[in-house]
Amino acid sequence: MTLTKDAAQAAKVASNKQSEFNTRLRASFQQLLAFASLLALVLFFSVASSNFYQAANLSNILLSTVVTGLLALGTTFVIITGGIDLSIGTGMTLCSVMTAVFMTQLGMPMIVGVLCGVLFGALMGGINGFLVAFLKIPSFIATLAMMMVAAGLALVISGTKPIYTNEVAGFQKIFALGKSIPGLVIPNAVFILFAAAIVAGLLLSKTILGRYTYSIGSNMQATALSGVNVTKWTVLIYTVAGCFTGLAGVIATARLNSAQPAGGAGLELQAIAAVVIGGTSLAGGKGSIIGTVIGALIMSVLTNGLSIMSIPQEWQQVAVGVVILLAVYLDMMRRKKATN
Amino acid sequence: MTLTKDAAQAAKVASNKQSEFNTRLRASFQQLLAFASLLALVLFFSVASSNFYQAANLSNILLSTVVTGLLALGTTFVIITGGIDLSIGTGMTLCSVMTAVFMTQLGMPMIVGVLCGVLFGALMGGINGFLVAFLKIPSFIATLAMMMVAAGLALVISGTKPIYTNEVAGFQKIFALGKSIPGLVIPNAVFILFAAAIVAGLLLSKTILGRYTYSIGSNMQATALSGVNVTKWTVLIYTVAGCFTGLAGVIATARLNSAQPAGGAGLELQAIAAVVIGGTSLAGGKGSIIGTVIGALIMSVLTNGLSIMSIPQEWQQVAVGVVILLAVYLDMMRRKKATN
Amino acid sequence: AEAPVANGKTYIAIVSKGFQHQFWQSVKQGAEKAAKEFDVEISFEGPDKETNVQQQMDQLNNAMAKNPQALALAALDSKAAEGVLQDAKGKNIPVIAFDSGVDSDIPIATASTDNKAAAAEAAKHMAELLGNKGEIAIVGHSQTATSGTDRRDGFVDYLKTNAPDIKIVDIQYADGDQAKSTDAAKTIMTAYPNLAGMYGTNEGAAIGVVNAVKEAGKTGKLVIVGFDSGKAQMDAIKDGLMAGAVTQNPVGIGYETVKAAVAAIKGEKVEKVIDTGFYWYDKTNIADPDIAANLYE
Amino acid sequence: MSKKLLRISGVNKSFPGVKALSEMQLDLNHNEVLALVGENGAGKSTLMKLLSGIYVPDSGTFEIDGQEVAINGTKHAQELGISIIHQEFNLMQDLTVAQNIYIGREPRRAGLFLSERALNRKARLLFDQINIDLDPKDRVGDLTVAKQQMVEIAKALSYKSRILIMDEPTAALNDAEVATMHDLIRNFTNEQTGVIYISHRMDELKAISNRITVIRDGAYIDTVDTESTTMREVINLMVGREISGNQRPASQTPSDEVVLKVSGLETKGFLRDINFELHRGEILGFAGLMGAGRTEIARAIVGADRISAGTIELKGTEVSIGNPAIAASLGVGYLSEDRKHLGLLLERDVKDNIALSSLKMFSRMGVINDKAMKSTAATYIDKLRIKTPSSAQTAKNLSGGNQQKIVIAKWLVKDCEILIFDEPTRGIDVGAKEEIYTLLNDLVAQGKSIIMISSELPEVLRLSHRIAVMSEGRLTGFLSNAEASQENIMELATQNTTGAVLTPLPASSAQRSTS
Ligand SMILES: Nc1ncnc2c1ncn2[C@@H]1O[C@H](COP(=O)(O)OP(=O)(O)OP(=O)(O)O)[C@@H](O)[C@H]1O
Ligand SMILES: Nc1ncnc2c1ncn2[C@@H]1O[C@H](COP(=O)(O)OP(=O)(O)OP(=O)(O)O)[C@@H](O)[C@H]1O
Ligand SMILES: [Mg+2]
Ligand SMILES: [Mg+2]
Repeated sequence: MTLTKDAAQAAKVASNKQSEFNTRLRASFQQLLAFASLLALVLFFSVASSNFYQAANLSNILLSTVVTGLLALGTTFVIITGGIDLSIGTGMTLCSVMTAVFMTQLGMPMIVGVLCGVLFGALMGGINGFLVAFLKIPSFIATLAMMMVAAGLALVISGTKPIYTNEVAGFQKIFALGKSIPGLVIPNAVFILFAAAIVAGLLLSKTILGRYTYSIGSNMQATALSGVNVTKWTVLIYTVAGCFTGLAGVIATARLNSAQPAGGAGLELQAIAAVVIGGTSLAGGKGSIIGTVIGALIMSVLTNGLSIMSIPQEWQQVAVGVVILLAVYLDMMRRKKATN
Repeated sequence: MTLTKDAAQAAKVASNKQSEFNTRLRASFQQLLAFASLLALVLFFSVASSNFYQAANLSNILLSTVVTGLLALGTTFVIITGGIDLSIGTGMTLCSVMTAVFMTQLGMPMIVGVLCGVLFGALMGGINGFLVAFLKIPSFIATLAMMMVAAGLALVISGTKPIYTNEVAGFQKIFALGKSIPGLVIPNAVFILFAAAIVAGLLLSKTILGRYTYSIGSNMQATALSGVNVTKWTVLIYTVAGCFTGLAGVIATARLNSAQPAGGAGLELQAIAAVVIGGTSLAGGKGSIIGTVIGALIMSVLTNGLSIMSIPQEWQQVAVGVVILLAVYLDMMRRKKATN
Repeated sequence: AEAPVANGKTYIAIVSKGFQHQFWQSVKQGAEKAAKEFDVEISFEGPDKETNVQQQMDQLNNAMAKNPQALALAALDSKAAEGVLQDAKGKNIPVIAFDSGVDSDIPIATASTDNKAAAAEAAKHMAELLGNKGEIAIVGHSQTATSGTDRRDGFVDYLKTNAPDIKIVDIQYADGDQAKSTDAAKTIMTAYPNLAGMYGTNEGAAIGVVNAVKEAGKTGKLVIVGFDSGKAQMDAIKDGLMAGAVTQNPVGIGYETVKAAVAAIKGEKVEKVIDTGFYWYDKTNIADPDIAANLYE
Repeated sequence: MSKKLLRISGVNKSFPGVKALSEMQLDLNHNEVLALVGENGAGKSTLMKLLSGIYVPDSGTFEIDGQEVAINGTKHAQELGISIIHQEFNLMQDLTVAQNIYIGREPRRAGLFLSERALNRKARLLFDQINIDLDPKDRVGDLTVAKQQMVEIAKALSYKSRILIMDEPTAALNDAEVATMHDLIRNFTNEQTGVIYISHRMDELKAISNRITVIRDGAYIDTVDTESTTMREVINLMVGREISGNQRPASQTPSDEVVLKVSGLETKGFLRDINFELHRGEILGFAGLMGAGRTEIARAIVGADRISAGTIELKGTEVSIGNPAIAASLGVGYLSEDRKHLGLLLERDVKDNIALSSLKMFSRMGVINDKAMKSTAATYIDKLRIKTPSSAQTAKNLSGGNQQKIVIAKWLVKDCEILIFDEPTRGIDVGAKEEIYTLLNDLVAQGKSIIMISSELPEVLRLSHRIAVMSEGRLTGFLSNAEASQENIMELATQNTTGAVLTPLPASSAQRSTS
């Protein structure tokens, strides 16, 4: 060795610093580029139709993102653990029914009703978590079963009739239009979505819960052998995910002024698509909230834009499929470039 | 070492033989028990309703298994490779439309039309395989996109109207009631399902394609490193899976005497549920055709039985969910016992 | 609920096109009312979605397995149901069609409304309110189900022949889901800022249109006509958000269906066509007893 | 033959942020076993992956028998007669042994149909030939790490290859098995063939290799003749500094306090009547042939496997440990022998892996203090000489030995009273081993207690105060450090044994035979 040990050490520290900086730079570059597909879509539609890039329409897009977006936030957690949640669609419907029941039939004040609606989502999530973690039922099956159970219960509890919430004071405001940013009329629901996204992002990146979410998804057995109570944490993670489903149910109720007992099925696939388009891996261990938000926005920009262009609906479906493929493919290419 | 090599060898051979025998015994015991959930269900419904265990109703059950069963057969391959196929539901619809188009608008003779219908399914499967293996798009997303594309194309091609096939000579016979076993009126479609199951079973257990299906699902990288052309084989496996989707489309057309352009969405979840109830692991590498057939039967016995019992439909959904959970849970317990 | 034979009650199997939505629930209600009145047992089932033709076939088969004395059916596709109809005929089980006609001579009676005529009625009012001119759009509930296509076509055809200056600029389908319909309607309004009117082809679609107009802050600027009833739609009409809507008589359909089935079982003569009618209702007549009887909350 | 069997020169390979190889060179003669040594992260595996067509070099030439070749893809490498046993397993867990070995080359009928019988026969023939004891029909996922290693070896030997690359094939093997595997290698090498052999076990280099090539930090250092070089010189070349070592532990006597007492422990179908005590400040070594049940004892104690009988006492109080989380909360940590499947979060970064067991330590009210995590990670990266560009590097991008260091660091961070280390130095280079030994001795000096399972007898002998020897699920004896020797350990380890996994070849074949 020509270098003394100390000098070598110093050089190593320096080069560590350098490469760490590079890693960071690359990461933020990636983050920046993640918007690429979204921006490309927005640009395309803006050129294709003059009605697209209008304050009112942008607000439409945001609004139509709220419910799927919230569902996608919750399911991001589940997917990062390596699981999947098919119950969020009809589960949201059940939460919506329960929220309405709490506020009308049980006469709870608005705030309490909203809280209970969210908690009911947490309960459903907890049950999913219990099935997955304690009974070791594969999450696909556990949540598929819950999907059916929730759909049935929503009909049973509501008596297959919508439950109207007109009388609940202030409830509609949750969804209503806000005037916070002049020019752009952004409904409160959109703020709720972004607030929820920030909470989800912090949970995932800054807390133990988030760290375990990634660890379990990356290697459950190794996490368990490292002394982490994987069972307990899995239930907790699913419970947290359930809160978002509950919130989505509450917001859907506020928007429609009623709980609609049927439907919701199919939303889960949209939400999962948003998550995966956002770069979260279904194999678990990888993913981010910002990605999910972008994914959800891509989905709704796409639906809105094609519809604005008055493309026949059957072709719209084809186009959405193709664009999803392209978006994911380009995103993968980009990632590959960024890591090479 | 105290023993001579020969003696040790002999002892080992003997103990190997013994343990091999035990393994076999256990395996067949397991196979036998796999029917347990199914038999329990049949028994329960037979007691619960006198209309259940009737030749005509049993034939109903078999009949309602045909389409989901065929879809489940195909998707078993995909799931064993560690993938998933969400496109089978609407893909089947598109195959159905194409079959009708081939036979009516293009005037192909029945046999040719049927063949082309199946081949069209293979083509769709091949495209899925291409997306997954060549472009490395996660199968969940690739097939989700294909699900949308197929749904759209089915509407476009059919002009959103059913295409009737009454005029196609002999076509209805494919599905029609057969009289092969006196007393039990078994429709031809059921024989087709069982024949397809046998073919699928042989493909999976006796051919190279089957071996690579398991191998890719077990460890794709290792398989590739061993010099297997994983890309090529993945495309092939998806293509084979597509054939079953095509066949399901043909049979659905024959049953309804028409190609229905909308719908099919949702069938994929039923088919996947059948596969998983049958013990195939969504993680890949493990699974069997016999399991899938049993899983599909469990699903249709359940739906039929609850309906025969005239249980209100909203409760039926709840019950199906709960029974799926129970079936999978008991199956897992059984397996655990059998391997301990 | 089982054992229709055991307790000797007459059993009628009803297979509808759906069960989750209000319309079908009202049909069921009417059927149950008649069942009580005539002291018969009924079962009521329908597929999850109006596109699930196979599921309806399975339900029909299941219904036949229960050995009903009569079968009532709202076929998603009558040709697809041909086999079951033949089966029923072979077993001498009378078949009553409801909601939409069955394209076959096996059903001895059909209790339905003419969706096309009803839609034309909605179109007529729309044309009047708009003074026979302007751009309008439709939010449909199904691109393929007959109820969806008839309600679209009846509306479109009427305007084509009677109000050619009204231009239908866009038709979007949203599965009768309120939230989806809202999003679709809003997008249409954005794409066509001069839109003068909108038509929703069922309860979900109509409420979606109302929501969209509210959310877009265009209350009062568009003429909205709808279909079916339901509390939200009725409120919208009372509040003047919506010009009016056409309602069929789902409760009546259910009731007449069971009544006809009972008659057929007894061997009495049944009317071949039972028209349960449709009504235009708006702010002015919504409280009339005749109309109110055909509305459901 | 004058031309070299294999010649590599001027090879460069970079990964993002890492220059793994620079101007690397190497040559391999016919009928030669060339050992390739270097510290963890020196670039050995990378070079071999270039040779076997997994990576593409940035630049450089490869010549086989004087012929320049461009290796494109694993299949091409196989066709060129290069086969490799990777450091990490590449097995299909759900397939059988025979299916794994002949994947892609299975006997077929009519091009499409498999003949399972022919396949198993072929595998059995291979096993007889190379004298490995494996059942072709066993599912690979059910085998122990050691047996899986044998499958890898059998698979590599089943190719008619000329250049056999073995990347730490003996890391999971016991001394007895190592010796027999050397016979396999000697049987393999002849005038047509050659072997590149990577190992961190210095003692075996002398036994098996003809020449030794040393690399350091991605660069070629030197090649020496094994005969004429001492291991000390090789080590100095490798690490570029003096290594002390090879004494038995300083007479730091453990206290009399019993911290762990296992009595009558049994598991369903395997472990029988296990009784032992662990004292405060003691390193209790566990020796035994592979499959003896050492790992099973460890797993049973921490609750990873269910116990069917017996009790566990910690400091005199009986405890019931249902899962490893409970064990950890009681101060018992377990480091698994299988780092890839049971130890690492491959997709996560170095600091996440190091902090995994002690996240609570790095957080307040559930919120993580990333800075604290990073500085702790940095401490251990330094202490264990983990070669990584930063603590934010993804674990899967580290070399095998450095990954192992991360799993060790994970348990060093967590303050456990009792640590159970299962093959802790698997794949770790000589230099780093010394540092780890020092750390272990420090730990017991602080009053911690360690159970150390290792297949390397010298390591067990060197570190343990007492040695427990196992055979076939039973404890066959305890030896104090003073009385223990390789010989008496082996004697206890083979008690009632019907045969090791690798049956030693008859003495005659151990001589170099030209076949
Ligand atoms: N895919 C990769 N991406 C980034 N860096 C890598 C990658 N593979 C290897 N490296 C780096 O290249 C260097 C050489 O690694 P390599 O695996 O060849 O070491 P090794 O000599 O085999 O070490 P060991 O004895 O620990 O197995 C290491 O610093 C490692 O971190
Ligand atoms: N997953 C498993 N399935 C079936 N048998 C197993 C499994 N794991 C271990 N065994 C069996 O348990 C016995 C003990 O294995 P264990 O791993 O405890 O041995 P060990 O002494 O640690 O040896 P080594 O780790 O060196 O192989 C072996 O006979 C092995 O065949
Ligand atoms: Mg290495
Ligand atoms: Mg072990």
